[in-house]
Amino acid sequence: MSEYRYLFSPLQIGSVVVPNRINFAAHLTNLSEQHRISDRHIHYYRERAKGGCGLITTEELTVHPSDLAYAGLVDAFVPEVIPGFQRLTRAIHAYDTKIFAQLNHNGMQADGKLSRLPVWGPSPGVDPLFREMSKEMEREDIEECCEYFALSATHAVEGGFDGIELQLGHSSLVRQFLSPATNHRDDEYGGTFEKRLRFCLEVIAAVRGAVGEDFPVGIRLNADEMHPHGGLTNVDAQRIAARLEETGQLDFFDLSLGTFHNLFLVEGSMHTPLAYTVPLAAAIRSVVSLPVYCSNRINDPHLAESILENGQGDMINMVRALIADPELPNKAWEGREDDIRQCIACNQGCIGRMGLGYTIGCMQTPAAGNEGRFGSGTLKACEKPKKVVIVGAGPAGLECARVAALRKHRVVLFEKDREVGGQNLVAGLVAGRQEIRGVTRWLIGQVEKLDIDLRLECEVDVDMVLAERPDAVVVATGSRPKTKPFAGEYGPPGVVNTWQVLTGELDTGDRVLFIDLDGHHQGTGTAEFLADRGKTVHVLTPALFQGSALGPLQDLYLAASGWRARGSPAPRISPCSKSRVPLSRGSMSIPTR
Amino acid sequence: MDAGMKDIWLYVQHRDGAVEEPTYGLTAEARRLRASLGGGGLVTAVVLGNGPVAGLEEMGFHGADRVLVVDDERLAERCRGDVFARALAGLAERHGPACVLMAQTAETLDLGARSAALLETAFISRVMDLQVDEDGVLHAHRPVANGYLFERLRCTDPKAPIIAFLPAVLAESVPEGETRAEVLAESMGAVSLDGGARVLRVEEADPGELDIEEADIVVCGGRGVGRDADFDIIHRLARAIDGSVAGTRPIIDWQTLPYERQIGQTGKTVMPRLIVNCGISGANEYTAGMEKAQVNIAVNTDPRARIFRFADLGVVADIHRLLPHLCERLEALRGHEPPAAGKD
Amino acid sequence: MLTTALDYILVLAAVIVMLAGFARRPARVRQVVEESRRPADFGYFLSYILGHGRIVGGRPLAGIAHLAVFWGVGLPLVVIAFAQFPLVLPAGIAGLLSLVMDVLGLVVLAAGVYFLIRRLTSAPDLGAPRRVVVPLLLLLVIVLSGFVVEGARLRLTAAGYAWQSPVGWCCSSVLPASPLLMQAALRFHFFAVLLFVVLLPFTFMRHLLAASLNVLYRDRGHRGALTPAAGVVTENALLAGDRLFDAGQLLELDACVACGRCAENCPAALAGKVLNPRRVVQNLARCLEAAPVPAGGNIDASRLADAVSAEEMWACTGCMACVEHCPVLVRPLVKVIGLRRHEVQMHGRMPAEAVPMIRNLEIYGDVDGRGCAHRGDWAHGLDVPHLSERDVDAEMLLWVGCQGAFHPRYREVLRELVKILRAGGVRFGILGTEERCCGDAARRLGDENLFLSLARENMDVFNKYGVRRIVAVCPHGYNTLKNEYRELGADFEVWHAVECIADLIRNRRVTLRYPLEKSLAIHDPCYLGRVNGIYEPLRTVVRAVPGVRLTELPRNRERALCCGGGAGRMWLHEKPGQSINQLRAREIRECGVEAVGAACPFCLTMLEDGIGSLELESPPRVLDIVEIVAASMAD
Amino acid sequence: MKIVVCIKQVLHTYARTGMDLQDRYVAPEDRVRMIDPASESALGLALKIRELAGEGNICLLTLGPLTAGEELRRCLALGADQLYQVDVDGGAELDSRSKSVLLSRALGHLDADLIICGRESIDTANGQIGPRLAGHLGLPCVASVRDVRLVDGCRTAEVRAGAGRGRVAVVSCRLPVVLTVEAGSAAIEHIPSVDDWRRSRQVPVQRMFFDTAGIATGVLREEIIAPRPRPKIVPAPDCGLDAFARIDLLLTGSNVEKKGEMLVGDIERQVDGIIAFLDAHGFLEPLQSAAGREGVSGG
Repeated sequence: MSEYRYLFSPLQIGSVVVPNRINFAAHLTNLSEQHRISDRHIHYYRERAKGGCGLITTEELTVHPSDLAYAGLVDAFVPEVIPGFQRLTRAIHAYDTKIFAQLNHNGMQADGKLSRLPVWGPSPGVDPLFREMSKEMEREDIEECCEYFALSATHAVEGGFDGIELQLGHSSLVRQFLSPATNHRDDEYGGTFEKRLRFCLEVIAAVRGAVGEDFPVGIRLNADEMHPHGGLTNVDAQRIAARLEETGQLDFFDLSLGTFHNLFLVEGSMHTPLAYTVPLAAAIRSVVSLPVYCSNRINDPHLAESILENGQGDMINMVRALIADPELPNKAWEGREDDIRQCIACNQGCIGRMGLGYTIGCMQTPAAGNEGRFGSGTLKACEKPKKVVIVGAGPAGLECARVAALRKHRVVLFEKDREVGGQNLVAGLVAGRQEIRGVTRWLIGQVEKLDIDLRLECEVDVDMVLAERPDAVVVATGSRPKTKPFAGEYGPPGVVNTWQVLTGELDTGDRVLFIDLDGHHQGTGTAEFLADRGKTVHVLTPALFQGSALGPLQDLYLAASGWRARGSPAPRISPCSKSRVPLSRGSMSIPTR
Repeated sequence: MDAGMKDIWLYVQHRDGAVEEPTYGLTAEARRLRASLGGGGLVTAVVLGNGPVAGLEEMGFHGADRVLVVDDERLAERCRGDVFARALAGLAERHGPACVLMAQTAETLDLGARSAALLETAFISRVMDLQVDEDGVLHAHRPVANGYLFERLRCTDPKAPIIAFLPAVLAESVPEGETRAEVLAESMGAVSLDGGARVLRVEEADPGELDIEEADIVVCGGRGVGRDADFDIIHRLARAIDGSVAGTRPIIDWQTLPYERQIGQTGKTVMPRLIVNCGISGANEYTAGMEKAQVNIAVNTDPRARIFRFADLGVVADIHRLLPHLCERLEALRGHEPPAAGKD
Repeated sequence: MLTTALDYILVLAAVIVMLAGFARRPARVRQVVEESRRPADFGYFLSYILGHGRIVGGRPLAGIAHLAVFWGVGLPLVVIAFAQFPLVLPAGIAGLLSLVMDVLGLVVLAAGVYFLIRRLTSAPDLGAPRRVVVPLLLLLVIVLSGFVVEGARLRLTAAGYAWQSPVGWCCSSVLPASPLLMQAALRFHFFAVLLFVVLLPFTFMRHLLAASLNVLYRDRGHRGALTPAAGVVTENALLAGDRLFDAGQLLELDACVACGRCAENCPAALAGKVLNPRRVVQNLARCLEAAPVPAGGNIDASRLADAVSAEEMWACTGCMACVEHCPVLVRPLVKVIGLRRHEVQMHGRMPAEAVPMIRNLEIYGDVDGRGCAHRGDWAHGLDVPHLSERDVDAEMLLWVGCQGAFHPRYREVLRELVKILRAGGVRFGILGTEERCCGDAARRLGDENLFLSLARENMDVFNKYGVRRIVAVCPHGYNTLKNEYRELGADFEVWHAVECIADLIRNRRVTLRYPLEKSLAIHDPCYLGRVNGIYEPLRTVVRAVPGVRLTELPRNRERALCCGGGAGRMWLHEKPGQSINQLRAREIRECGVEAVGAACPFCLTMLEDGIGSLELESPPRVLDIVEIVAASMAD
Repeated sequence: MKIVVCIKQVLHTYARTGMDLQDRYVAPEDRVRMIDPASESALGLALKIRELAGEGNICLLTLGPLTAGEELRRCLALGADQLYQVDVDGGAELDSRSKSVLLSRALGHLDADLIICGRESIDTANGQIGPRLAGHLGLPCVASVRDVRLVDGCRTAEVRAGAGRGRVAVVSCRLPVVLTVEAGSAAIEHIPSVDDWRRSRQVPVQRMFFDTAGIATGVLREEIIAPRPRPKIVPAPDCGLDAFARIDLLLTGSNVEKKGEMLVGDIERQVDGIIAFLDAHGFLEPLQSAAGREGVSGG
């Protein structure tokens, strides 16, 4: 812990002292039941409190019935929610962790189909994601909205929260009022900077009035909308922050980045650098003296410490990092950094599932979202140790071995290759996705600490397995690429698959026709990989656009920006021959060598 | 105060006829300070030395309005803090600046304190932040208690205070303006050289012999290198890149290196510009002594060694296979002129 | 058989010379008795002398030889002395006695030859090895001449009952029947005996008296407790340490026979360092001889100190092997510590690398200079109650120690220990920021004042909270608290964590379920084993872990080799010779175990380092016994 | 020969507990009263010089109340002969300038041949007492002294002083002179013996009192603040750019990562990588220029 001079120092936020600088910041979980806090919520947040984070900010709690961005949104404006809040805060307060409620109105970034009410906005306009024309808020609407913010705030206080965070970030009505890109009003709520700020000030004043002097209230400010057509910039955000600090009604500034125009910045993928919003936070922090939170892809305690040390933020938001490993803070404190399961920003469980309306999950941590069943402390050593033989030391085999060994079974793990990791190692070769190897790296680190009989370069057969006299056998040999995805007479060296390309087993020529049937990492990444090596790549895909599966993962834009491959949609691919790929429009010859 | 009184001075550090980097960062501070003091006055760079200094007019691009140059052969030796201080103090007495800014180095710490003594004014070192309140009073933030705490100071000294900024807080300055600074030659006045101390000679440091705490480049070997003859490769590498040799505790225990070359909790704490860690796994006891190095190269056979967490460049290789090649290349670089890797 | 008055005068003269030689020694004995108020321990003395157990143990051959000489000389001496008086024994018994004496003579002859060879071939490190040869040769001469006398007598009297003195009979067959020869041989025998008597106090044979007295007036304090430096403690807590050793320790110097058992077991000597405990004691003894003790008993301390080089005294690891194995209860370790004290207290000299550690202790109160404010940090998140908290319910104090509080590896061990104690239902608390270093390192590095000031601080805290029971996890702290705080008025029970765990396991308060399939050896920490005699709890605990195959290292229990980190050596640099920890690591490797269990932070660090430096393919793991238990315990 | 060593007593904050915010991160037990390490080095140098000179009187001079009395006694026990305390009225807050004025007045009475002080103290690290003393007393001053040799019958000192970057300047100066010493540069390797302690107990504290009335204090400490490091300037996207340019800047500009590049593979490639890395960071230029110089001198 002595390594961390700042990360584990407390931070005073208003009247509350947060024991350390790690905030499990607001994010969707879809865990609610009937717009209320559910048991799964409580398990979910408690797991993180147990793991040692200093502060938890809940997912957005909506303040008004007109706002229903997604079916799983939790309400804060009806008194019935208070018992749920209390159960949640009591569970968190059992640990040395504080919990803040995030109050929000999504404004025009909401779905009228769900709420059956008009979508409110500062001006008529359409959000790129929801594509629904919003209703310009009338004066009465504005007053009502402020009242509802105040009402919800009182519910939060009664619910036992330690503080309130108002969402002014990527998805919020107040931000829409602030931004010249969405606020086109010409009354006292629009136009100049001061006028655009007015609604914001009213909301803050209403909430402050409702909760009293001493209760911590802060905002999640948009550090830069990065709007293509003139939204808020970082300089605007600095001005707003400085202006709001002057009011003396706020206690902290949390930051977010981007809007739904550029969701890939809100939830940066593997293609984004770590801690990419830090310069923006540092800029805001240089003009205010209140604590400033820093966010986005901070997945490592050393990184967090260096941000604090460089004075670029006062609090570190970790969301995906703590989804992947709730115990990150404790492990860092105890100096067990090796044990931290780092988020690799694959975005498959946490963000991909959200977009599709499922509950939260994590590719690496099966317990995420199901802490009640699989969370910490549920893994119990077994009564009678058994002998478990696992065939294949890819991620699945390693995880299986890890869990079995933790349960004190005797584990024999066979791997035919010289190193463990299986296809995860191949996946890491793909351009821009090196981080995916983090999965294996962590598993190897864990497995090495356990008492596991790992036998490398050992291709097993039935006799070998039986010779071990196992009580259980787990076959985790992984998948093989399909050799003939469509009809025809073809094959290497003219036609090769991505595995062969990535592992260097077979080479392609300089002109490559790339057929991508699923639009996921392996296809797009391999196309990039080839293009990086100076080949001319032409991508065909049956989907509407290249990398279609990357969309929900917020990885598409950045992947595409890195592409040097040309692509075209190919609705149908007919049977191929050795040298030609017939397409629906004409055909293409395969270069022969 | 009249406008002339509000000149902000900055002390230009130069070496071998070129302005050194932290100086430019001072111009930004000087401009900020001038603005908060009311906008009058000139940002004036002061150059003391002997011989021409290039790029003084270009200081204007960074925001300096004029440059005062004292070119005098009495200022030939940089270590003569007393002479420099008398020159600076004399100049300040004549012109009366609002304050004098410096970037803190070993040299300016000496110069600032001496000039302040001569001018009977305040000198604030290690400043991280300088602000002016509405009354025109300077407030400075600086670290105390070995960097654990910070203090805010209020400087009420009526005379021009001397402020030394920590170089780390000075931003890199990008030239902006197009105006060249006006360069004015100044005379040094009557300062006699004798009396006091006389520099007999300056001994250049042999990089290999240099104390590891002072060395710019440190090559450190650990248990993975081996003892005695095996360790010679580290000496060779150090010679090849003008580095100083250090070791971890096992190396010291084996008496391959003397105790004063030990880095770590039980040894010394180093802050070189470059440290090359060879065959070191990176236990906490060791890294506590080197984590402040600016650039960190680690060579180890174990790709999961903890040292790689600290490394800007990690090399997974066997020391005794890699280093001979590397030394050859480096030796070739200094021996024969066309540097193979320097072509771009 | 003595006939002339001259003979009586000669005997008297010899005895007087002998007594004069011993004259200064009784003064020392008196001092021992008076100063340190050591009571004579006759019971132990008798069992020691008659049983010879301590002398035989450890080196049986030499021990039995010594036993033979002891009886072979002692019994005839008594018989011959009685023969001077007109006592009449029944012929059968007299014959039997004669036979026994004859046989004993043979045995002494054999043992004497054995000793002579041993002495001549060993002890090259002593300055004048030949010196010890003189009394041995004399002994052989006496025995041989005795046989010649017997043979000559039998030849003359021809009253040869062969079975009564077979050797004499054998001799008589080759000797001429000459009364002159008999007389000459008798005189020779007589004078040899007289010479032997005269030489007693001047050769190592003085151990007859000195060793006996040393055993009789042995220091009955706990062996782990160093006595406070000789001299008085002034009100400023400064020591007027102008006396190096007390009289008891000087007596020990006389008692040493230079047998070398200490050196055979000394880790420093084994590793080829300059230290050799036998040489230290012998050099001191020689110095003492050259400088007779003045009447007051105070000898010039610096003169004694010069007898031992600084390098020697700082090489000691305080492992107590020398004390354990000395047959005559000499404590070379105490001498070395005394010399260190002298060096530190009187001259202010200490190895430069240890000075920062001592400064840390002075300024911050711990060996690492991390500061007592952080002493409780290791327990973060564990909710271990501090004794300072109100309504704390603790039956015992968990003594954390500097290593437990700050050493990254040992902090983990402490956390595991908390888990075990919790599972066992032990209610305990810690002192947190109020704890200071126990002072072991300071004391054993010779800085007695520092030890006292640290110990007093700790004692004040103990008294403040009325501590009755302590469980310590570091054997050094355990020993210091248990044995050395007594002198400061400590009145509490001290347990070591392993004892505590053994107790919990015995009472089935913790169950060990999960197997540790490993062959494991136990490295006995010196301060648990030799110093405090805790050998079995370590093994009990490890045997309770299912699956463990316990192997013993070649040197185990009393003979266990030190890890090299004791008595402040942890903070000193290894200079000449090989590292002690590597020596031990090699033993562990040769034993072929998969893991080695220790119970001491220093052992853990030193062994890990030692094994690491061997660069093995699959090195044995070094585990603390607490960790082994925790891994095997059900959650 | 009279050597005056200026000894600073400090209340050293050695660590942050991070547990007590009200106390500005520093719990009371987190501080120790001690002698500044640089002052200790100054004493070490004085002891060394006295040994060289063969005789001499070492006076300790300290300012303000004896807060670290026991540690001062330790300094005496280590070999100093006298202890002077400059007493100040309790309430007066002093800055470096006023401290140096007071000290220089005291030194005016002491008639020292050598004045040695620490270069920068561990607590405030102002680093100006030495040069200021020299200024007030009109003496030469040598900073960062490593070693001193006395020549010319102890009237001149030949001083080896650090001149930055490992260079050593050999400076000759006539006594009296002010020398400043960096912490750790003249370590004292022995520790006081019992006799030393006993002797140190008998050394009286000689108090000197000066009126602070006429001394101006120009720099006042307003408050001690918790660590809130000043933002390190990293290039934030320029708002004049369009959104996509800003995004690009953002995604390339963040430089807080300390995850180095890893070189694996064959040795030759690795060596190339290292050379390129060294070159990119400017470590090769000096070598090449050295090569250039050698070339010229050789030709």
